[in-house]
Amino acid sequence: MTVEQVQDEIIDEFSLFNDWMQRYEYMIELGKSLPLIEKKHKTDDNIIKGCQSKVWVHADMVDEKVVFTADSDAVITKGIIAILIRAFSNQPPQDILDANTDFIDQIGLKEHLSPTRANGLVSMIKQLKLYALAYQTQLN
Amino acid sequence: MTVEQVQDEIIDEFSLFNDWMQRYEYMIELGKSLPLIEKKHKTDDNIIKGCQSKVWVHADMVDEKVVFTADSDAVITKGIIAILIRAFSNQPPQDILDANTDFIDQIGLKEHLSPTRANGLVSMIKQLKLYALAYQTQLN
Amino acid sequence: MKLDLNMIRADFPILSRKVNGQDLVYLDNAATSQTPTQVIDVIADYYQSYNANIHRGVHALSQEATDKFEQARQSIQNHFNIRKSHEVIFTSGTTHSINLVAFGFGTILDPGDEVIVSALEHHANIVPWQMMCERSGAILRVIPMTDDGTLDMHAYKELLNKKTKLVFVNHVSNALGTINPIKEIINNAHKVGAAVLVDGAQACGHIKPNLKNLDVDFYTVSAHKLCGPTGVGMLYGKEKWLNKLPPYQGGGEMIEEVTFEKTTYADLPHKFEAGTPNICGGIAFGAALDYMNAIGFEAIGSHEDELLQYANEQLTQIEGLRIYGDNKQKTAVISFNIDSIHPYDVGTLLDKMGIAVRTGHHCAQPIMDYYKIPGTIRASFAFYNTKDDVDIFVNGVQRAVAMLR
Amino acid sequence: MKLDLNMIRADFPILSRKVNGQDLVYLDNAATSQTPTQVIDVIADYYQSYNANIHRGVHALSQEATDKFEQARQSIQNHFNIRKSHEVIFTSGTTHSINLVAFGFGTILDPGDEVIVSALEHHANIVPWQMMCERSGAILRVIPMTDDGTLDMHAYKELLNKKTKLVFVNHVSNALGTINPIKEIINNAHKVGAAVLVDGAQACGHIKPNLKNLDVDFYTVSAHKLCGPTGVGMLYGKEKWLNKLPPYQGGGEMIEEVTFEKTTYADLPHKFEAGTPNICGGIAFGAALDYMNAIGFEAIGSHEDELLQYANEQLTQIEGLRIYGDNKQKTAVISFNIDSIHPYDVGTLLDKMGIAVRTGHHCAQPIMDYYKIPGTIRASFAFYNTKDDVDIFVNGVQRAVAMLR
Ligand SMILES: Cc1ncc(COP(=O)(O)O)c(C=O)c1O
Ligand SMILES: Cc1ncc(COP(=O)(O)O)c(C=O)c1O
Repeated sequence: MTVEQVQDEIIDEFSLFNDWMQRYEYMIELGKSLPLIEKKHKTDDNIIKGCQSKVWVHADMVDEKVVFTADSDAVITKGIIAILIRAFSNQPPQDILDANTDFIDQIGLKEHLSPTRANGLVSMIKQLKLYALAYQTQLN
Repeated sequence: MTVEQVQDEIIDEFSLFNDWMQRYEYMIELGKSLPLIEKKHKTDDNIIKGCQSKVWVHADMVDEKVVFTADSDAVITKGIIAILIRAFSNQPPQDILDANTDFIDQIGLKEHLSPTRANGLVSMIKQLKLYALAYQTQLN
Repeated sequence: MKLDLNMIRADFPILSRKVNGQDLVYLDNAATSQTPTQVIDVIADYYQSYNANIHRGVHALSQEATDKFEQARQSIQNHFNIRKSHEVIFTSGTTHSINLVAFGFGTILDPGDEVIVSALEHHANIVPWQMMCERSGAILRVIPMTDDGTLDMHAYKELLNKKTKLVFVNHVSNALGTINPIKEIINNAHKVGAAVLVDGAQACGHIKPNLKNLDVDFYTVSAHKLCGPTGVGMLYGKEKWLNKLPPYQGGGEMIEEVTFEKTTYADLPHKFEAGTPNICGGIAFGAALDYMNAIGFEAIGSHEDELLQYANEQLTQIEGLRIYGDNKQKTAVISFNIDSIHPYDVGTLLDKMGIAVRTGHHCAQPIMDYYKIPGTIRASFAFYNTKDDVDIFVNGVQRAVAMLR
Repeated sequence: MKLDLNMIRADFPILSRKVNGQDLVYLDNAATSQTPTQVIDVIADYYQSYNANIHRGVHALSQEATDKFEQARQSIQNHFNIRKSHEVIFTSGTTHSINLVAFGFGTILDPGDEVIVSALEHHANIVPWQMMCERSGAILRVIPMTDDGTLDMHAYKELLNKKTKLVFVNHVSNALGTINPIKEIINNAHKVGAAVLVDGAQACGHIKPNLKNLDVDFYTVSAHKLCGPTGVGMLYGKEKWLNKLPPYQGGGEMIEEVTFEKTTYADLPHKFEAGTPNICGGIAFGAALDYMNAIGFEAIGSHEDELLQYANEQLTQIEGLRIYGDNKQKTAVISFNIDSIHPYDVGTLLDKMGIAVRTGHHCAQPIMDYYKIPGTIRASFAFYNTKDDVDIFVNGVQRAVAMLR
């Protein structure tokens, strides 16, 4: 599936819920299936700045696709990074770089899209794209 | 004449005018008859603080009465100090200390009575009373 | 005297707004208090009627603005029972006030001199002193805290000695709400000849301190913590100290005479008020004190105590909930965690329910380090909060916990 | 583009008030500008709708306030054509901005290093540097002025040498209105490797500077000089300089990690924004720039030039009147005296006629010393002033002179 197809899938799933509680509960649920970062990568260097809770992210390149793993000490943040990783992981770096992130708005997390938001969703997206950029540079 | 009688006299004189221009012109006129401070007393020590223009004041005791002399580099300030000195000079120190200064309001200079006023009318009154206090202490 | 909460709440337009579709329940008062119409009107009136630069202006607007600004200084003086109006220095807030004093002490302390901070401080009352110690070679000592969030007063007395020059401690801890025994702290410090700075940022919206009776050397306040505007505060300093400290900032108003060879400084308070002050802010600061005094700090205190007790009772029913700093002497602040749930998760869900609390380290990392936690959820109440607010809040915490467990 | 003065004046409620029974004619704009309803409304709306402490707050109000505050930072960035938003530091005003930079340079200069000030400066751009030189042992050199109120650029170039580390000069002189050739000053300083701080307090209400093109190292502004509120301003600094300078104040927000042993500082701009900023003030600062840009700085400039020329023509008819700094490159400021009449006398009489001007040394004593006068009468115009204002003013001066001669 392309990034866009995964995003559409996520939008479909969230469209089943009609209040924020259900959406958040589902997001928390998704956090539980997050591909967890290996312990040795869970270092201070891999913490994403600007989040009130801690978020660790790691990226590998497997068959010219970027594979992300992550973790967080807060479950909502874990849900958010899980959604982002589901949309971006296992994709060619260039596709990740090109991807837009409007789906965040469409699944009802618009309020998290402010660059000043303490949960750092915008910082997470930036970090994932930075990894993709690094691997893309490697490919060229 | 007592302090109060002089003040009443000043109020009477000012009551002849019905606009501020005439009052200010008269005040400037009064400044011209100010008993001038002797040159040797016109020192930085005798400058009253808090005025935008310079005001020098000196006091002597003659026959148990305080005699003030003064000067200023601005003519309106000179008028103001002239009025104050006319009310206070040649009076026993205790009478100066006891005097109230409501007449300032009554001659239409109320706006000058604010303690923050840059012309320092309030500082001038304070300084004249300080001289009176010093001489009163000497008498006791 | 019971507060008429309907009347009071009507003074605060923001309290009737919606957040995320819910009625706002504002429990982040320790971060900043809300502003009543009476104060907002004073601000608008300033700009509509007599905005002007103050001092030295001979024209009427400048005079009006100066008079109002100086009247505000007097309101502050009266409120805090300060001896002389020129002991009230307008600053841009507590942080500025503390930095001003810290800078000054940096120039008069000798290497090896000791200064004492408490473990319960906001970063604003830690970092400026660390910077000062680096500059001067003075040594920073720390009064330890105990498990119930109070200071170890025995240890404090042990720390005091002839080398101690200054003690700085907050009146009320922003992270926990603990009211420190400042009278005792001051008396003990004075016995060894040390001065005391009390950071009143967190106290000033709840307690009316009598600075003359306290005999404190410095006291700092932020107007935005007591229904006033942002960007203004005060430093109280005893005249003898303010005369001793060098000026902090250079500029207009704080000088008597400037030549390129030599500059002489103006008298208090101007020596410490360089540049155009927050004129409107200062006037509104005075108006905020007037507003709060009209309600009365005694009534405010007992209402807030009631809210605190009620919230405590309700919250402690929740399984696994731990309140930090659960001691007797505190303002209406509850700092807590539930099991291993991250405070951020709870804060986020409460926000979705329209309830504003703060989560995190509350700019008091040493307290978090003491309890070995990344942060807490902090609900902080003001006199305009109600028992209904408490009910909605406790219910919200329960719903959040149910989702997060 | 001609300004629609009727429409513009309707935005400023204060302009229709009476002073001493007369219609106010406000010609003290160099001291502080007036505030339009559009900005007053933004201030009131802040307190009515989303007042909250910013950064780190997870609740909606805090988020809204943070977004608006950061949007204001971007408005400022765009207005001044600044490369990066974190090069915009919110301060409490120009005085604070300059002191921040002076403090920092005090820690990095060596004894014998030279810094250059101009003879045309406001005390805010003199005294902090004198204090800095005392601390660091750096030497203060002065660019002399000439009779027409401009800088002696030849002498300036002579002063520059390898030891010169910093030049500080205002964009526009508040006492005379002279617009300094800052581009030339900057280019020459850069040739010897010196940095340049330009004090834009007096320029910012009249000129829209392009900081990227100027390649200036620091630029300072006060919001109250450009239709914004009191108590807020900005410091622009090139990233490389802001990274090099140490933090000025310690407190919340400016740290990354605090323990009693060691504190690490946060990234720009937070490193220099300790404590709760003037949140409402920052937002209103942005709104003031938006307001002025909607009118347009070109239109503002040409209207003010017209007023200046008109006032000049009228005033010079008065016998014995001398204008100080009567040169070609100036904003709409006229600083003058008449014979040996004391400026205070003229100011007081004009005030009785409802005309607000400033008298005195205008916090620029070195300029007064140069001309050997105690002060001047200064009329300073803004875009909302009219030719009628000029007529009333000139007529007022004539009446005052008649009374005082
Ligand atoms: C040229 C100049 N510099 C600095 C200042 C100081 O600005 P503020 O008082 O807003 O800090 C002023 C204000 O009068 C000024 O005109
Ligand atoms: C105890 C304490 N000290 C200092 C401060 C800093 O105050 P401000 O940010 O207003 O300068 C605060 C505010 O959070 C506080 O609660």
